[in-house]
Amino acid sequence: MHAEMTPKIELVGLDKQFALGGGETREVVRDVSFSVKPGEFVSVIGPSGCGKSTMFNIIAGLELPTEGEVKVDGAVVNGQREHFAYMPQKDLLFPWRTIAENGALGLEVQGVPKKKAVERAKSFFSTFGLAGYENAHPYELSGGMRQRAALLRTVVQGREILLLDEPFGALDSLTRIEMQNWLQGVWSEYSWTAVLITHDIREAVYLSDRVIVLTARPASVRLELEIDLPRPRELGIVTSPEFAAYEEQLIEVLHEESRKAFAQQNGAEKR
Amino acid sequence: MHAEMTPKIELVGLDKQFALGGGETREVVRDVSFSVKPGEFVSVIGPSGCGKSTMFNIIAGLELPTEGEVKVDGAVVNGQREHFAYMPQKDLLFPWRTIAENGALGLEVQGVPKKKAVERAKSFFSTFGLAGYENAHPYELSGGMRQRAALLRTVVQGREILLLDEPFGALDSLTRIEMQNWLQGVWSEYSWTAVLITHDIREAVYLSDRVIVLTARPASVRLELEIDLPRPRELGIVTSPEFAAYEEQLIEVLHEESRKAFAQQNGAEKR
Amino acid sequence: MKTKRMTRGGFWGTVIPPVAIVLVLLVGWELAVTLTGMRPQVLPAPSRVFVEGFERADIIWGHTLATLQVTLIGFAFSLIVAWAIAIAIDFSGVLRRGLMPLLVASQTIPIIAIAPLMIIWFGFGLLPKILVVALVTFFPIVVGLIEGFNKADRETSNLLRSMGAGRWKEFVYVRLPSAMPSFFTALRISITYAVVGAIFAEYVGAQQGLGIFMSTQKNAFRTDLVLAAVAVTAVLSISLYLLTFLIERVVIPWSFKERKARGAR
Amino acid sequence: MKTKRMTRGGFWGTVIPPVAIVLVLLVGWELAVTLTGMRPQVLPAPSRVFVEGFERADIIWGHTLATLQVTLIGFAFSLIVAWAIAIAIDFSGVLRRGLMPLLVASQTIPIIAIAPLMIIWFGFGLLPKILVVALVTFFPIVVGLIEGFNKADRETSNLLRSMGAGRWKEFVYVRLPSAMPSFFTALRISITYAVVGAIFAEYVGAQQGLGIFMSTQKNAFRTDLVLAAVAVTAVLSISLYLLTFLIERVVIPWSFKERKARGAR
Amino acid sequence: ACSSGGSATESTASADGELTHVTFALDWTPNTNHTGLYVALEKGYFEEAGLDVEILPYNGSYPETLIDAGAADFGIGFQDVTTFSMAAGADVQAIMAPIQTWVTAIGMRADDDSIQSPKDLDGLTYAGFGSPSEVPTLQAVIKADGGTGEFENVTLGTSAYEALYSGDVDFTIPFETWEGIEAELNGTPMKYFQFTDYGFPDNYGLLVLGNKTWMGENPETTKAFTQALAKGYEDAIADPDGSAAILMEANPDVLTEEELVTKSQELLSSDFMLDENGEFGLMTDEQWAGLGEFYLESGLLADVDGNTLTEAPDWSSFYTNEYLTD
Ligand SMILES: Nc1ncnc2c1ncn2[C@@H]1O[C@H](COP(=O)(O)OP(=O)(O)OP(=O)(O)O)[C@@H](O)[C@H]1O
Ligand SMILES: Nc1ncnc2c1ncn2[C@@H]1O[C@H](COP(=O)(O)OP(=O)(O)OP(=O)(O)O)[C@@H](O)[C@H]1O
Ligand SMILES: Cc1ncc(C[n+]2csc(CCO)c2C)c(N)n1
Ligand SMILES: [Mg+2]
Ligand SMILES: [Mg+2]
Repeated sequence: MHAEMTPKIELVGLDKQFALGGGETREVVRDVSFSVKPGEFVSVIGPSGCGKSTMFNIIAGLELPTEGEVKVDGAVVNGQREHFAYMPQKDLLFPWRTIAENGALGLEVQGVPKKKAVERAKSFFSTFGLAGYENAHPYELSGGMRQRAALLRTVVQGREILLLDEPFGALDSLTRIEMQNWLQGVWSEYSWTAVLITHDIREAVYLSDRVIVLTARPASVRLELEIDLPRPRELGIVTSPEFAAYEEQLIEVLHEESRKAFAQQNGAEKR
Repeated sequence: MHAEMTPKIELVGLDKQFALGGGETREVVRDVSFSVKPGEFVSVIGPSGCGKSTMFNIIAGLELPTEGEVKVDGAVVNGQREHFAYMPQKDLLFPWRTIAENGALGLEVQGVPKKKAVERAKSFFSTFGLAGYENAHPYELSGGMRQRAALLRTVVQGREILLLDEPFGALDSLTRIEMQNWLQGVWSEYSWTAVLITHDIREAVYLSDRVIVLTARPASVRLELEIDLPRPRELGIVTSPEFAAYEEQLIEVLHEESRKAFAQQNGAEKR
Repeated sequence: MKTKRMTRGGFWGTVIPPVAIVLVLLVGWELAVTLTGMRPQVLPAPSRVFVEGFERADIIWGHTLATLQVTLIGFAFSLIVAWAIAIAIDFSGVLRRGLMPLLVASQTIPIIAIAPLMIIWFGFGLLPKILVVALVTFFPIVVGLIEGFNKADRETSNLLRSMGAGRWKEFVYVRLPSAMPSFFTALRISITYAVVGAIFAEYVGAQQGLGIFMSTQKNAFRTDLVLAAVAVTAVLSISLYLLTFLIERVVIPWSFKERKARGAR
Repeated sequence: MKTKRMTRGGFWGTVIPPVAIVLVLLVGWELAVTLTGMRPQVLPAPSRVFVEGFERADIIWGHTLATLQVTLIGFAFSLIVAWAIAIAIDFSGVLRRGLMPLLVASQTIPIIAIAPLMIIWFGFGLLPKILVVALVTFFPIVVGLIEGFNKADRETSNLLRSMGAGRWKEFVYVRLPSAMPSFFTALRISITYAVVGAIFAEYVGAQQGLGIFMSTQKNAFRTDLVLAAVAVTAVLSISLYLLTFLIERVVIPWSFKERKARGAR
Repeated sequence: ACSSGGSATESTASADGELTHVTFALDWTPNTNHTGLYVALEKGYFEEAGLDVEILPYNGSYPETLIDAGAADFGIGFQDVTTFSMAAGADVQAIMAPIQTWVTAIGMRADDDSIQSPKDLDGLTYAGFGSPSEVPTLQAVIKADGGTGEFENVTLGTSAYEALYSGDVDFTIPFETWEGIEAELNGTPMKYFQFTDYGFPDNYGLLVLGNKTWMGENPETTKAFTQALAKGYEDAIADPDGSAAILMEANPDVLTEEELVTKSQELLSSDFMLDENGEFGLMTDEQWAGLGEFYLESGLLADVDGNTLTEAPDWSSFYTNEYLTD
């Protein structure tokens, strides 16, 4: 779908170790390298606690890698925060702000005057199915709407790349399916470059151009799987044999990793 | 699979209205009737907030219906609690008890001496994949293990029927799949009569002999779907066309109901 | 669904039980005093407390105003100190570890012994009284604020930082607003001590105020008027306590609405 | 992942900052006093407080024991009362709504005015002192317990009821144990007030105790000994405060372990 | 509300060798006003009289209040407060006046040159003790000197003297024989205006009080107590230095300045404790009435219900010499 060109993001040999005190360290990310093309939608999937969020923090410039480089358009951007818009798992909407004000948060922090920032945010409301909720407060929204508002807050910042850390992890399965559907709609409209962390295999296959499977901690790339399904994808596609084949392949790899993570976790907790 | 006989559970025209104060009432359950055969595994699925838990509370005797009857083996048991073992969505393991003591809770409450109750509970540990964790405390367990411990606590009571209220709702997708797999294993071993509430269509189809779809609030039965898939079911079955067909059918009905619930909820919150 | 336990609320459901209990206690007290013929210097009947207190309402009112002044100035000072300390601690881990034990220790100082010394050190003007009120009230506020600031968790901090916020912007945009509910909870606890603290400070030396009124009336063997002043103190404290709810609703309406919505669901 | 903010802990990291701050304050105080040549009646140098206090260590120790006795008996009584009230309130919504406002009001009573009356009512023995200590300390415990009982939510209650438990079994199996962590938090707050309360009670009338010692020394213009007794009070309070951590670890080891595990993750 | 176990029945003193327990409430930290009490205690006069005397330390409450409420059997009093309390029907009576005349005076720092006579006190600040008599008394003195009697009144209680020494206030009422000497020894000497120099009635500088009902029911015990206590005070008059030493020994943690105690006791013993007939402790109608009439006219006396008295009460009922003299 995309021609050969400089990748939008490129991770080169990322390593991350945390100091635990007492001279011990914990290796969380080990030699992770992959790249994302402009406009591509890549999902990252891996067992619980394997290091996905840590990897995201490094990409987003919130944490420095122990080793390795994060490149955007070919330039090293370790520790820089201006390239990525980041959406955490919890919606983290501020109860003291209206939805529009929440949406404007990123711009405000970046110095845009409040009024203008709110204007900007409001212009996205109908796309995000939130029209009429500009002056509502977060508690008035359902889970799915809150998640859309959080994504709106991410997108409004107008940054080149979206990093989505399990955006739908907290939703129930039904709402989740609706949201995936909706996301795939707006994505195809805006064609963002996006990296999505998820636990949900179906979500990964349904939304992505490519799925990257990480190993148990320390996270390293176990598998890269190109998802060659036509777009736009309809809900029905999940029951197609092609979809099922991708799913099966991922389930297999992941279960193996999950079992490893599980064993490791128990070991760690007995420690 | 089961011959025509007295149903294990029979719900007859259940109705539930809550008094809201100021003379208002909220109707949550409306004219729900269905039955469950001995040894049958039935899933109940419905939009968020439609009244599933309320229905369960009525079945479990925790709440009295405004109208209607709950029958076990043909006898009315409204308000009686001794027939059902109930497992809530959150694991609700008590941090001050070891896993074995948590497992023994139901028996202890019913008057079995603590030592004997703990013995009983311990005898289930290997079946539930918890061997070696008898004297661990809940915080030492992973999410999946905690959920298994909660189910163990439910099963130990030795009651005729299991009521499972979204037992895996709090788990991530991967762990969830493992747990479904495991549950279907132990269930086929013990052949409990079980009713499971879930939000997850795949879970419902994978585990059940029959799926009951509820409408948006007030909950009433929208659809009963016999799942005619061979047992034991393997993980691979989810990608089979039969499975897919059941899923599709349920998705369709549910999305319709979800949209209704959603509209209602927004209406309610604007109120 | 998340309400803890069904409570029959409503205005009357909330008002009647305490009023009933108070009435029963008062009647019992009145009867006990009249039946045993106790001397009013030892224990006056509530009716006497009320009548005599009412007769001197204007004098008591004057003293009440003085006490209120000390309370409010002292509490304002306490707020300033508490906010300054809490913010400093929020920004510096070393300060937190250095100051917290001292703040805890400051709460174990017997003010009754220090208050007279304060008069020696700072005279009998407003200053020592303000200091006493502050000493009694600042600690819960500091604790409440620190807890509140920390409500903003690591993930929120990451979100803000990803938007390009530094430590200060993070504080202003997140930590500060999310601390407001805890702040008000702490404020409520604190303000009930403020009036008592003021009276305390007056008791050891003042020209005006309920504290000095109580002390003089005690010296004039007017136990009834002492108790009348105690009642006024309680009313004053409770009024300030209730006032914080009002202020809270005005300052952080979102918190109130959110709580209500969550309760109602 | 859930740790709020990285803190450089460790034994030394926790001990050095407060000790350093205290030392700086003491040295500054010492210098200020010696440089200005202040009269020790007004403000004695810390060295003098220490030396003089040490010289009378045996006398102070005797008073400390008396105070400790009042503190412990009073606090024990306070615990009994607090548990009784909290359990009663937990079982009855009407009681809760009836009592809570009164309990709040009880905290607004200026003890300084009531304490002398208590002596008239109850004499010079232990009783009025126990009552004062209890009045000062019971409230946080009641609040902590009630909050703690309510940690057990509706769903837990449903679980227990589905197992056939009645209200009492629910209390014993769930509400009581889940209240223990809040209870200990409240205990900690409360016990720092206990010593101050005891000293307070002694101040208004006692034969023995740090309170009476301070009062006498104050009237004898021995500010240094007053401050020595203040220091002893602080040490006593802080010791009791730290003791609660030990007791907590013994009584509810699970809570400690769980917290630690969660912190470490 | 009665804590003193011995007050229940009159156990005829030392009949069965068991001591009668009585409690004694102090007005202040132990000082030379209390020497007789500690001498009697230490020399065993009370024991000889069959009494076990427990001293209740000062606690901010008037001994009058404690005695009236039955929380103490005996105690120290001052004529003003005792008068008010008895006018209000308190169950107290004076049984001895160890100090026969004013021993307090209006005091200010000797280096305060702005004050030359009482009228200079107008507009200055007085540090008081919360007794209702203070302001009218001071006003009477100031007015007698031609002033207006308008000054600031701050109730400081036990902190009054430090406030004066540090200059936070301008005048207060010290005991010349205690705070006066203390101030001199510590380098801030004071000067005084004497009340009687401005036409103010005389006053007993120190009283011993008892619970009237209790004393009526236990006359023998009361007598034994009064006379044992009087013996202690008489010893103090006879041997100031020796009794000062006893006082200090009995209160090691409070009384550490030997010079203060000795000087104070010498001054008290020589100038203040005997009446013009050389008798100890006796009181007269005239002196009670003299001060009482002033309070009555100033509207300071109120009955049990707080109504201002307009007619003089029976002053002779306020005291009795019978326990001392019988
Ligand atoms: N600052 C830190 N210091 C030490 N260990 C850390 C730190 N941050 C994360 N870790 C550890 O690194 C591991 C990976 O954490 P991370 O949050 O990246 O996992 P994850 O894959 O996002 O997990 P989840 O699926 O639960 O979101 C965990 O074991 C965590 O305890
Ligand atoms: N005691 C009650 N009083 C009033 N309304 C109640 C009460 N209990 C439940 N409800 C309402 O009944 C509705 C259904 O609640 P219920 O918990 O049964 O839904 P649910 O289907 O289990 O939802 P979920 O999928 O979120 O678990 C909700 O709107 C809830 O607010
Ligand atoms: C040693 C000694 N100093 C001060 C007082 C307090 N005091 C009681 S009466 C009075 C006169 C003014 O009312 C004063 C100053 C005391 N009792 N004993
Ligand atoms: Mg993560
Ligand atoms: Mg539910």
